[in-house]
Amino acid sequence: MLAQISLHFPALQVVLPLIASPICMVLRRERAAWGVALVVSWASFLIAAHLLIQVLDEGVISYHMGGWPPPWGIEYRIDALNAFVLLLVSGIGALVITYAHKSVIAEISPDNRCRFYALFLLSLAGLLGVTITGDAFNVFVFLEIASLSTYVMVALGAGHDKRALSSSISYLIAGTIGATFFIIGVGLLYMATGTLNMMDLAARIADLGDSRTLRAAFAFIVVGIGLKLAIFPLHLWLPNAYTYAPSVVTSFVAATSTKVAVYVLMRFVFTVFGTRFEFQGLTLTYLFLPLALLGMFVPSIVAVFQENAKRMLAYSSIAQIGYMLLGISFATVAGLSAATIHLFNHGLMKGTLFMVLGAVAYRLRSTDIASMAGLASLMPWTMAAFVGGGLSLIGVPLTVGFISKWFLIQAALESGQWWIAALVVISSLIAAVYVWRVVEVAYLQPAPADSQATEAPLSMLIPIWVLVLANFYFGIHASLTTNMATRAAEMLLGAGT
Amino acid sequence: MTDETKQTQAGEKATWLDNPKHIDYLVWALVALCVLVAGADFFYVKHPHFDVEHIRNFYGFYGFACFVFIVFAGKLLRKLVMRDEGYYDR
Amino acid sequence: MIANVLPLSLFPALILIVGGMLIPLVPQSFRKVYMLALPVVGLLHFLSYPFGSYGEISLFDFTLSIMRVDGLSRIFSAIFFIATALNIIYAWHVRDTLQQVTSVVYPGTALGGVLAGDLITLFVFWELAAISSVFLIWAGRTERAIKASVRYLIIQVGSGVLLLGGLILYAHDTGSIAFDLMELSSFPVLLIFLAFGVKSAFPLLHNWVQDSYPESTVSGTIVLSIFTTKLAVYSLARGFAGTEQLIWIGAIMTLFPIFFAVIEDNLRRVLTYSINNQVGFMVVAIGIGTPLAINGAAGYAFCNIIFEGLLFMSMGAVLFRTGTIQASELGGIYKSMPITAFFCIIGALSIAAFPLFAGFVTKGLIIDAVSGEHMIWIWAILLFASAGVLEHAGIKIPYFAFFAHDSGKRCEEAPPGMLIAMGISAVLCIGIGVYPAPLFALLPFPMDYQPYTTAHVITQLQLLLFAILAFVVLIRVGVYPPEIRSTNLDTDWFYRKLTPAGLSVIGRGLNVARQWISASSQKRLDQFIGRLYRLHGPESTLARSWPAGHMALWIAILLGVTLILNYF
Amino acid sequence: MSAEFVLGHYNYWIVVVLMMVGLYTVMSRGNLIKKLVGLNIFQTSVFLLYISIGKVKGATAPIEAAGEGVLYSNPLPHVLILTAIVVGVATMAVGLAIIVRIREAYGTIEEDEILAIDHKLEFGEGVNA
Repeated sequence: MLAQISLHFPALQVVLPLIASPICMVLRRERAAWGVALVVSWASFLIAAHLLIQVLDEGVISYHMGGWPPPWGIEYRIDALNAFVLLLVSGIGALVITYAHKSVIAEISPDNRCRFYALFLLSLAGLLGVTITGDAFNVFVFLEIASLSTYVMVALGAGHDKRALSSSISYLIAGTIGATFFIIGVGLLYMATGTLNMMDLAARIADLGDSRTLRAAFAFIVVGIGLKLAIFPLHLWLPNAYTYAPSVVTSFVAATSTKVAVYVLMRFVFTVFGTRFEFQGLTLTYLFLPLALLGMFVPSIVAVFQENAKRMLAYSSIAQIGYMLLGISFATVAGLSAATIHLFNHGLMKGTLFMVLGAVAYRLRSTDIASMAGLASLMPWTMAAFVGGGLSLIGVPLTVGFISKWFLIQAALESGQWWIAALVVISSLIAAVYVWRVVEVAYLQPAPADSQATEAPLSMLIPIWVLVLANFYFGIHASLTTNMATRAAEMLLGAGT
Repeated sequence: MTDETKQTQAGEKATWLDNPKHIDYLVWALVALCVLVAGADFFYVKHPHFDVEHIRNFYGFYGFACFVFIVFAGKLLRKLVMRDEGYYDR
Repeated sequence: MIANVLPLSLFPALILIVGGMLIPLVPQSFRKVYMLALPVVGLLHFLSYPFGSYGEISLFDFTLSIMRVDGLSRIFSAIFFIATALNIIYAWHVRDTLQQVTSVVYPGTALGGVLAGDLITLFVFWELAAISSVFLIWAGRTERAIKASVRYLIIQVGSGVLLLGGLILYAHDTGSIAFDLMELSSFPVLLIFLAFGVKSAFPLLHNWVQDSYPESTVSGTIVLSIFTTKLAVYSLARGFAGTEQLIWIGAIMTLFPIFFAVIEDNLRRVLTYSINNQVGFMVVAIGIGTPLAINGAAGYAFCNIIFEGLLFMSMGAVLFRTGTIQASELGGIYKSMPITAFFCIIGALSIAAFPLFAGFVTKGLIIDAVSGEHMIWIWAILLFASAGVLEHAGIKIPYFAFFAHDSGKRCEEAPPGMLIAMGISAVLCIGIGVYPAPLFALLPFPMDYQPYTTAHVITQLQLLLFAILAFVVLIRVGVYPPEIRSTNLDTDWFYRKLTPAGLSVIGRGLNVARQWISASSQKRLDQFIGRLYRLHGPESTLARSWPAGHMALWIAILLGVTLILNYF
Repeated sequence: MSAEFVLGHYNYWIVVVLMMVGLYTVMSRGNLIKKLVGLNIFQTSVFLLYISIGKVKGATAPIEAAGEGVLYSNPLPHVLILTAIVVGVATMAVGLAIIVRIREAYGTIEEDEILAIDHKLEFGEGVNA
């Protein structure tokens, strides 16, 4: 029986949260909705873990939706890369939803709470769908499912601050343009090849002569996805959306959605177009690399001057995207491993940090840095978690951040660009500056005498600390992630040679 | 800590060192020791690495000169780098 | 392999680090015993390891070796354990958990660095030592201390960044992360060398010592004075033995602090200058790099930790009882604290290298190594520096604190914990001075060295006694500079005065630039685009409705760029 | 570029024009409803693109009964675009719903006014016009 079900795990991975979402909507009691979301999220996580193990043992899993074989039917294709991303997304999802209950009560108005859980599951289903599917058009559909639910989740922050609404509409407009660009690109690909299955696309593109349609398709897809993952000048939607969304939403979205977009970018640039390196090479070197470098510095410096810790971390996220893009732009095994590792690791650290800010907001009703004075004495565990996540963000040894930086620097050196390696080190020092700002306020300034803040509730602390420990665990046992990432990178580049 | 500092010198016994004459004894003892070790140079065979070591009581003269130099150099340095105590706090 | 990993759980440095972290869980009444047990157990456990490499783990493509036991790492580790134990005894009266934890964890991290068999492990402990030691300065809990700790942290972490940069480039160039002898001829190795240089306080890179150490607590300063610079000395001995540049660097290191120490009023700061000077002797020896010289460096480091520590302890006791450590406010304390004064004099005699004291038997090794190489200038400088050591550490410290003119301050004798720790140190000073054989057996290289020859004893006595004579003469004539409370400028001026001034200029500049960009340029740009669009559409408001519009514009621009890149 | 080429690709020209009109509206209009309409036009242009690539000249609907040798249009793009239309409608619905809430919260749907209010909330002062 179980064996029978496990055959359909790839479908269940997406379908389970998708079906559970309307159930949450129908339920009128928010505790029940939370319970459903909790069970489904953890089930998704277990399925993702199972799939990952299966991929490691048996190689690529190809699941045919409705029994139709590819390239006619929709294929769910799980290999080392997306199994890894699935695990990250569902893992963060499960932890965030465990943490969510108290935070939702504090930040979302009562009649919206059940809807929030429904939207959360919808968004989870969308992100998992984008990751798991092997069909280019399917990517678009799931991307929009995830995005639409995220727009609404951001808007739910309006109960606390009405600016969530204007952020949400900006995000919606930008996201829709990005998705439309993407679908134009997919349409052009279809025109040129007559197929939508990614593996089939890759094979046909290899046989195809040089064509402007192909080149245009590439440009549209890259730029469209670039907007979703907030590549430096396309990031304008991100800071406001992250700042004004409810803390739970920010924690989840920051740790997963841009990561999934990075995955899609890698998938298209290397798997689908991997055979035609002549034209991605130029884009990687002359577009991605400069944008990555700008992205590593400009948003980091902006982050230093932010007054709101959430917004500060939002800008930091844009900078971290720069690191991933940098890894991608090398187009080497080392570079792609670095990008993949950082994709995973950044999910861990930003998840931690935003969840900490959620706990701070839960007690203080504010995430202004100034309001966090002396918080370390009032909320020692919470702030210690912030320090843990912060160390990881800076890239201190024994944390995952160090592993990411190490691989990125190695990749830069391998491509003979030691000055990029130097820039990576320098930009992590900027991270030290903005993390230090919070630490300084929380640890060295006295708490206001009338402060009522107490330690965050256990239901928040435990998921936070699970993530903090994960930051250290994967920083010490780096081989777990690095082996996966190297395998994924070899797989991505292997398709192209 | 400072409240344990008692300013009751009147009642306490003068120590041996409080007598300036005793200090003089010490100084003369030092001079005597110096003469002794300088003189010792005449009574053993040296295996010097450097030529200057052949000078009788070279180490003694060198030590004396160095010390004087350090102190005078220090006084000079003080003119250059001394600022009042709260310099950095301003 | 497995067998090598298993004892890792009880890896000696971890006993201190993990054991130290657990201190808060131990009740105060039982805590002192527990703390003291850590270095004792650690040392015994450490000594049970035969020479070799342990705890090999593979990270990426490299094999790390967490622990390497050989002659050089053994002597440094042994003294680190001893010093930790002495500091715990000294701080018997302290009930501050922060200090208790860091005074065990920080030595543990430095020990980890000494035992590191590869550069990555070294780097990890290098940074951990930097971070854990900051808490000791913080423990001073004054605003000055906090500010100093930030400056200290920046420099220490900076040293770590240099090391990291160097090691990454080095690993990339050579494919090796071995922490062994390196050739100072390539850029990566230069970076590593500089990292060691910052931590061992090379001239011009030295001032963080004076800036930060005296701001810590009574016992914290002693802990600090020992480990960081000695870890750096060990690293230099390991990686750069025989590097000729070190000879001159070391020689200068022995020289310049002397002059600053003469005029410094804060006696603990005088001792920090003395650290620079003492490390200079070791650096010279490392630069020479012969087995005799390396023995000298290691042996001198061993003894220096004891007698420099003893001096710091006695000054700490004075500060603890009188509340001040300014020479100008002290004097005559021997009446109140005779035992402390006695121990201090033993420390002073040791650091000045009087025969029968620890300094004599080990400094002799270094001086002999130098004269063995016939380097007359270096030899002259080291003799000069020896006179300098006598001046500031041998005479100034005990004289101005305990004798000189009577300040009228009266206080209690130091608490028993302090006295015991100082007593053990004093016994060690004399013990090693009288019977150096066990120490010599511990040195990294076998050697045949006789410290007590007639020439050694006589020449050393000549040097020291005549220098003291000079002191007496100068005091009697009244030329000796009086003690004045002051701030003496040193290289820290550059970052404490110049940099903040520069930063505030830059900051102001940035602010102006930001305003210019946000106000004028943004406006100009907006005006430009606005004008453009006013030509096109009625009442077009692109300039102001930028959030969504901007994004659309950017995406169009990027699409254009991508298309152009791909089409041509 | 011959006239035949230009005329022969008239469907693409329509797509391009619609796309530009849509994007330009999103950029230039401050009214959020107008922005959304622009977005919708932009999306519609893509629908047209898909539909027109599935069309084969002289072909009929792909119904099996038509028999052998008959030219079929490609049904797949049409099917795809149905999905895309649904996504577009959903986007519109969400966008309009948010705009309704914005009207309630801000009292305006002009983006520049909303920005001014946001700016005031952030910095406690008016926008420097």
